[in-house]
Amino acid sequence: DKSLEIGYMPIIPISQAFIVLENNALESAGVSDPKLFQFQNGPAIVQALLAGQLDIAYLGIGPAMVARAKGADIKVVASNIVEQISMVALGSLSPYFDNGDANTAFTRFKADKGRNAVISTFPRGSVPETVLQYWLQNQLGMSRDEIKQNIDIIYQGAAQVQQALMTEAVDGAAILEPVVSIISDRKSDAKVVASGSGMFPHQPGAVLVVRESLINEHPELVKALVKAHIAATEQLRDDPEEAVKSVGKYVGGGRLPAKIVLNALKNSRDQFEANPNAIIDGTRTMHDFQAAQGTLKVKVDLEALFDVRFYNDLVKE
Amino acid sequence: MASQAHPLARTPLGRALLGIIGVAAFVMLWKYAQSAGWAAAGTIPDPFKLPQALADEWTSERLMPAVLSSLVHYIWGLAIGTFLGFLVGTLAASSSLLDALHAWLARILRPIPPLAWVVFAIAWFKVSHAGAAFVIAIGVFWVNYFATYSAVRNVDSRFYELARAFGQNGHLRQALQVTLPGAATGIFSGIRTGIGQAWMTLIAAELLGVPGMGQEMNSAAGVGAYEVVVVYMLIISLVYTLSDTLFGFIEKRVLTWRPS
Amino acid sequence: MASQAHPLARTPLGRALLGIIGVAAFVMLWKYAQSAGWAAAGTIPDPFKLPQALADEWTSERLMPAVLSSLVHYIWGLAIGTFLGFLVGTLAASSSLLDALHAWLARILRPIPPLAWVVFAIAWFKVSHAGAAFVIAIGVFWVNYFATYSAVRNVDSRFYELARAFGQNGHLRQALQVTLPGAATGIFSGIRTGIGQAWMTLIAAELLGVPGMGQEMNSAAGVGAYEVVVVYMLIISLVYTLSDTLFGFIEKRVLTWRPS
Amino acid sequence: MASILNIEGLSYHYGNSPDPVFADLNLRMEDGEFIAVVGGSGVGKSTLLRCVAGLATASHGSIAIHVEEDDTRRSRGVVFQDGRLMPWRRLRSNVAYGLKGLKLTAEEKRDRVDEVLKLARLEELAERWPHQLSGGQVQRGGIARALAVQPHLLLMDEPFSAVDAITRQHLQDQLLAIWEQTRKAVMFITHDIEEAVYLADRVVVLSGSPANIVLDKRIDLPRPRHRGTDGLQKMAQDIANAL
Amino acid sequence: MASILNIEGLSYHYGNSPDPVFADLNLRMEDGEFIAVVGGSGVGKSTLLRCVAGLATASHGSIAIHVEEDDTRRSRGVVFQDGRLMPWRRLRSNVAYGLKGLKLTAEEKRDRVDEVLKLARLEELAERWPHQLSGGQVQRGGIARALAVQPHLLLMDEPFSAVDAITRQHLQDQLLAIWEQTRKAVMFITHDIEEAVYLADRVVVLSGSPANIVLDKRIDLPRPRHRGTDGLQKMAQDIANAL
Ligand SMILES: Nc1ncnc2c1ncn2[C@@H]1O[C@H](COP(=O)(O)OP(=O)(O)OP(=O)(O)O)[C@@H](O)[C@H]1O
Ligand SMILES: Nc1ncnc2c1ncn2[C@@H]1O[C@H](COP(=O)(O)OP(=O)(O)OP(=O)(O)O)[C@@H](O)[C@H]1O
Ligand SMILES: [Mg+2]
Ligand SMILES: [Mg+2]
Repeated sequence: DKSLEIGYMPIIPISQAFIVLENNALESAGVSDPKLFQFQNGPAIVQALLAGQLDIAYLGIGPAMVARAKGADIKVVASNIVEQISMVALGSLSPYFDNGDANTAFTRFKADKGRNAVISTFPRGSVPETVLQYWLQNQLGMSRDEIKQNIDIIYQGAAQVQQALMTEAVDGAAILEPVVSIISDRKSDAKVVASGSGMFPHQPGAVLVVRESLINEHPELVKALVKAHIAATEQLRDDPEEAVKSVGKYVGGGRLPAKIVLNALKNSRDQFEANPNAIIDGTRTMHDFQAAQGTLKVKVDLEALFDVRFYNDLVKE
Repeated sequence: MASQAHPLARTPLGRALLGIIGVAAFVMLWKYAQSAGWAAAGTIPDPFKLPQALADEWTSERLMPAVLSSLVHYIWGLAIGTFLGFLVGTLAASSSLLDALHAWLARILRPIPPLAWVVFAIAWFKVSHAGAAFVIAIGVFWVNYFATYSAVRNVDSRFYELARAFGQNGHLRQALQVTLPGAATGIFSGIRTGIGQAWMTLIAAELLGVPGMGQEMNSAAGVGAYEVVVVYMLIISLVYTLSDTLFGFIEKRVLTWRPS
Repeated sequence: MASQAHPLARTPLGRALLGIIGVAAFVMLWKYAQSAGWAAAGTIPDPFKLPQALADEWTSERLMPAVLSSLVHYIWGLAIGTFLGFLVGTLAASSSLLDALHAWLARILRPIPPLAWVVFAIAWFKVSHAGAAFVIAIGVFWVNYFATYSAVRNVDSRFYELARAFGQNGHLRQALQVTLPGAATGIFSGIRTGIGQAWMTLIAAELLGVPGMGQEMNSAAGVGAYEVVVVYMLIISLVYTLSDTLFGFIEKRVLTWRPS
Repeated sequence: MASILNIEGLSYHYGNSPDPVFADLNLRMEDGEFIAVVGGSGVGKSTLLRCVAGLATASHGSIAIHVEEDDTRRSRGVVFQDGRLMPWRRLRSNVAYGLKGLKLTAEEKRDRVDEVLKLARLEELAERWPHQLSGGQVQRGGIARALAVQPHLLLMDEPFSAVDAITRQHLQDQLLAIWEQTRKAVMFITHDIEEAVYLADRVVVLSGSPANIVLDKRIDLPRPRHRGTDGLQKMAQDIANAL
Repeated sequence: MASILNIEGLSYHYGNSPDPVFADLNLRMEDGEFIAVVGGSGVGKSTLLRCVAGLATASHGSIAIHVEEDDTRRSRGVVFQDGRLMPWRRLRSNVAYGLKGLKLTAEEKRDRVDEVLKLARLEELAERWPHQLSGGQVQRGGIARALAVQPHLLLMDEPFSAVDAITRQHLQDQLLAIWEQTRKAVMFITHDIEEAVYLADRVVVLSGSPANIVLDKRIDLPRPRHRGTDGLQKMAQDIANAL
């Protein structure tokens, strides 16, 4: 028997974790009593990993890179999700995307309203923020100066983004599920004006990381975990209704109406992706983009970050 | 005090009544703000939906484990922070050497926010009650440190003279006989502030990943369940009120000597 | 005070020297802890890399805008919180009716953490300096409220007698002539704690989405740039030290009457 | 002359003690009269004075003070037994304290303060903080503060207890001079019977538990009086016997 | 008898004032001697006492106190001019304060406290807080506290200033009785010259600025003395003239 420490954040993108935790996959792999740690943000998971805590963690690719660069012996053994960021616009902003060229939406907004559009996202260096910048620069073709002149980007946490959207303190947000579903549910004029692949093709999202020591000492356990992970991903794609209960228990601590959870899962079903090979290129693109933006300050050895053997072996079987 | 007590405020019952009136007025204002649309719909929780939210938290068996878990690091953090704040404050105020030695360091460390400590707390204590208690203790520490420092500084020096005149020399003896009772009022005011401060730091501390009410509040806020947020705030208030009242009794006991 | 000042602590220069010794000892301990691996590698920033991190922040033109932005809501929040805390504390301590009316409400609102207020601040103030100032003001408010309340309560009642004996009746007059000077020491200690408290709440306040040092700190922590986190902590400390020292001077001026 | 003070059936009771300090006490004071109150330590003199000054509310009975309508602020001046200078005011400002709100120009106020400071021999210490004064100096500061107001009824609680014999004689004579000039009523608490007899028109002796007036003696010696004369000594002996 | 106190060339200077309070003061006190110090208000009596008590450090000069080695804690007992009871202790506990650390059993301590409380006529008030006492009661509490220690050198700063004549005579006689029994040295500051002469072996007069001893008069009247006798009065007059 092996006692495992598992860290996670209560967010939709790592839904696989909740399914694995709720079915008896771990138990049958010989882990009777895993210790769960719920974190509210990426940096805390990184610190815990650095401090030698946690054998397994579900976190964003950004924090995973940071943890690896800072010396944590972790490997990405599977992906959770890709292309999961959406650009939500409220009634004030969405018309500029509906009628006319998206590339000029923000400049037209400013010309009409006489003020910058206010867009909310997660703190600098986070995945949503990176995707927002990538979208503005590489998809809409705005220069950094243009962005500065037309958009006020503000950085908030999940609760604040929601509150800001609900009170119309902002005009839009680049954000994850379940916020997108919650806002769509409560604000009829909110609209997704750009999503996933439209913002950052092959953009990596959350990943499953495992400590190297665990890989070395208990490869069979890691293999079982990845196997369950793949099965969970399939379930999320094929049968989201089935996953609602497990996911709802963790996301929002069970306080979200099942309808919204289901909605969020359905919105994301095509983005769930277990194959780590699928995100290696995207990770490199993101890494280089962040380095160019100046938001990634550490040197990351991307080769050492991934360990795709388990996934590849399982797929071959 | 300057003046006579108001007739209603003279009995405990009257005071309780006034207290309830105060709260009721507040709840009414709140409900009015919520229904009159002072802010966008859905952004202000509805006070009348709180009982339902409380019931949900209770039946889903999230409430009690969260409360108990929070209490563990709350009590430890409060106790350690209060004790150390009191100790360092007293030492710094009574020894000019220690005072000068730590003055700059204190200035540097004082304004560091609990959230910044969270990151380092994990490094030192891992994700554990100890780490959360550490973060809470820091907030409590400073409050007590300043209150004690200032109170000890302001003890009437004539009583130190008195102690020396009666051969009660030695730092410890004077600390017990003069400093402590002379500074008690200020120290108690600090402890009392700290009891509240500790709850205020709780959410930050639980960002660490330690379960408890702060974490529940965070995840409720994260999905826009503001009624639940308020439920936890109220429970925190309840526990706080209990501890504050208890402390008020202790304070009154210890400070019987004050002219009422 | 209990005893004579230590020879070294008698001159400002000596005190500065001792202060520097204290800080130097701390930095050495820190560097040792970092290099000797007291905590896992990478979790403790390297003090010797701080100058480089500072230079980077400076040249990338993030530093000054962040500092200035933080100062805007810091100063407003501090001023408003201090003023209201002082006002409510004084009123509650001098009027038994007000005291009873607000007692329960204060107990309920007291422990609500700044992070919880952030969510509501957005609803009321949108994402603005006003919202951040509001969150900061709340933390500062409570500290000042308690300190003032306790200080006012403990003013020697013989001086109220004196005022009445000389026909100085009326609440305002007694407040200015007796309450204020009599409670000054305690009130000042509260204000001083509040000046530090305001910085501690800064990060929480800037979670609102308002730019400033707290936000820079957050995003630096997010990408594991702990040296940058420390740089901002130190800059906060610097600004704090300036304000604390300035306030120390004012305090000394106002309280000249105390036997030294 | 009209009466300035009329105490009827006065009882006082400290909240935490079962016995009253004094019960059913009656005292009438004519305008311009100088009354000395003597009595054992702890008998209730200070408490009586606090009641008259309106600082303590009696359990029973009434206290009436009669002064001109527009002068109620100047109705009473009090010298406390413990000096009671405000530690946060310099001596000068402590002495000027009672003048706040009186209809005087700044200059008039300054002159009055200078005058009483001089009278109390404190001119040179005007800029000191209270903690920099000796016991007797604090006490004299309290006297100066009360005199500055020129009250209709001056209440003095053992005002000269902490000063040396010479200063005391000086202050006694100053007080008498002021009194003779202004003819304002004075209630003077002392434990020095000779002092009482030297100064007062009437000496009231408080005694017993609960305390009451056991002797109310008119001192009908002509003024100016002289210390140590036989008449004075005899009076003092009579009063001492009553105690 | 050996000398218990030897003051040589003593000067004192408050930090914030340019002039010394007293300069080059010399005073020698034999063991068992009763010295009274008189002088004008603010002349420096309390400051001198604080120097002797070791509470203030002189600018120049030396103060030597000679007591048995193992009894340094009991070497001095001080009665402060302002009473100075600790507000957070009940009267009994204030009176017992000086006994802390003395080698006495709890019972001996209790007996001593009872004894001095009785002597100061405070038995009934033992459980009161200081703010519940009258001015004279506070002062007597301070006296009781110092007497309880049975010090080798008893320093009293105007100890009877706030008590009535009768209580004062009682306390004077009690003090004399104790002194005659124990023959411990007493330095007694007062502003009442008759009191000084009635009690003391020697009366020292402080005067001038900076102050110094202008008269050091031995009172060679036999004991027990009687108040109001001519010999006493004459002595007092002599001293008053020196002031
Ligand atoms: N802290 C101080 N700073 C400056 N001067 C002081 C201070 N304390 C006392 N003095 C001055 O020193 C002088 C001596 O004071 P001291 O208290 O010894 O007088 P005293 O003889 O005891 O008078 P009294 O009979 O009025 O008590 C006084 O003139 C007083 O004003
Ligand atoms: N707060 C109080 N609570 C209870 N008893 C008190 C309080 N204050 C004073 N007393 C008592 O009331 C009595 C009268 O006190 P008061 O101060 O009037 O005496 P006094 O005649 O002025 O005495 P003295 O000459 O000693 O100043 C005293 O016996 C005292 O112990
Ligand atoms: Mg009295
Ligand atoms: Mg003196």
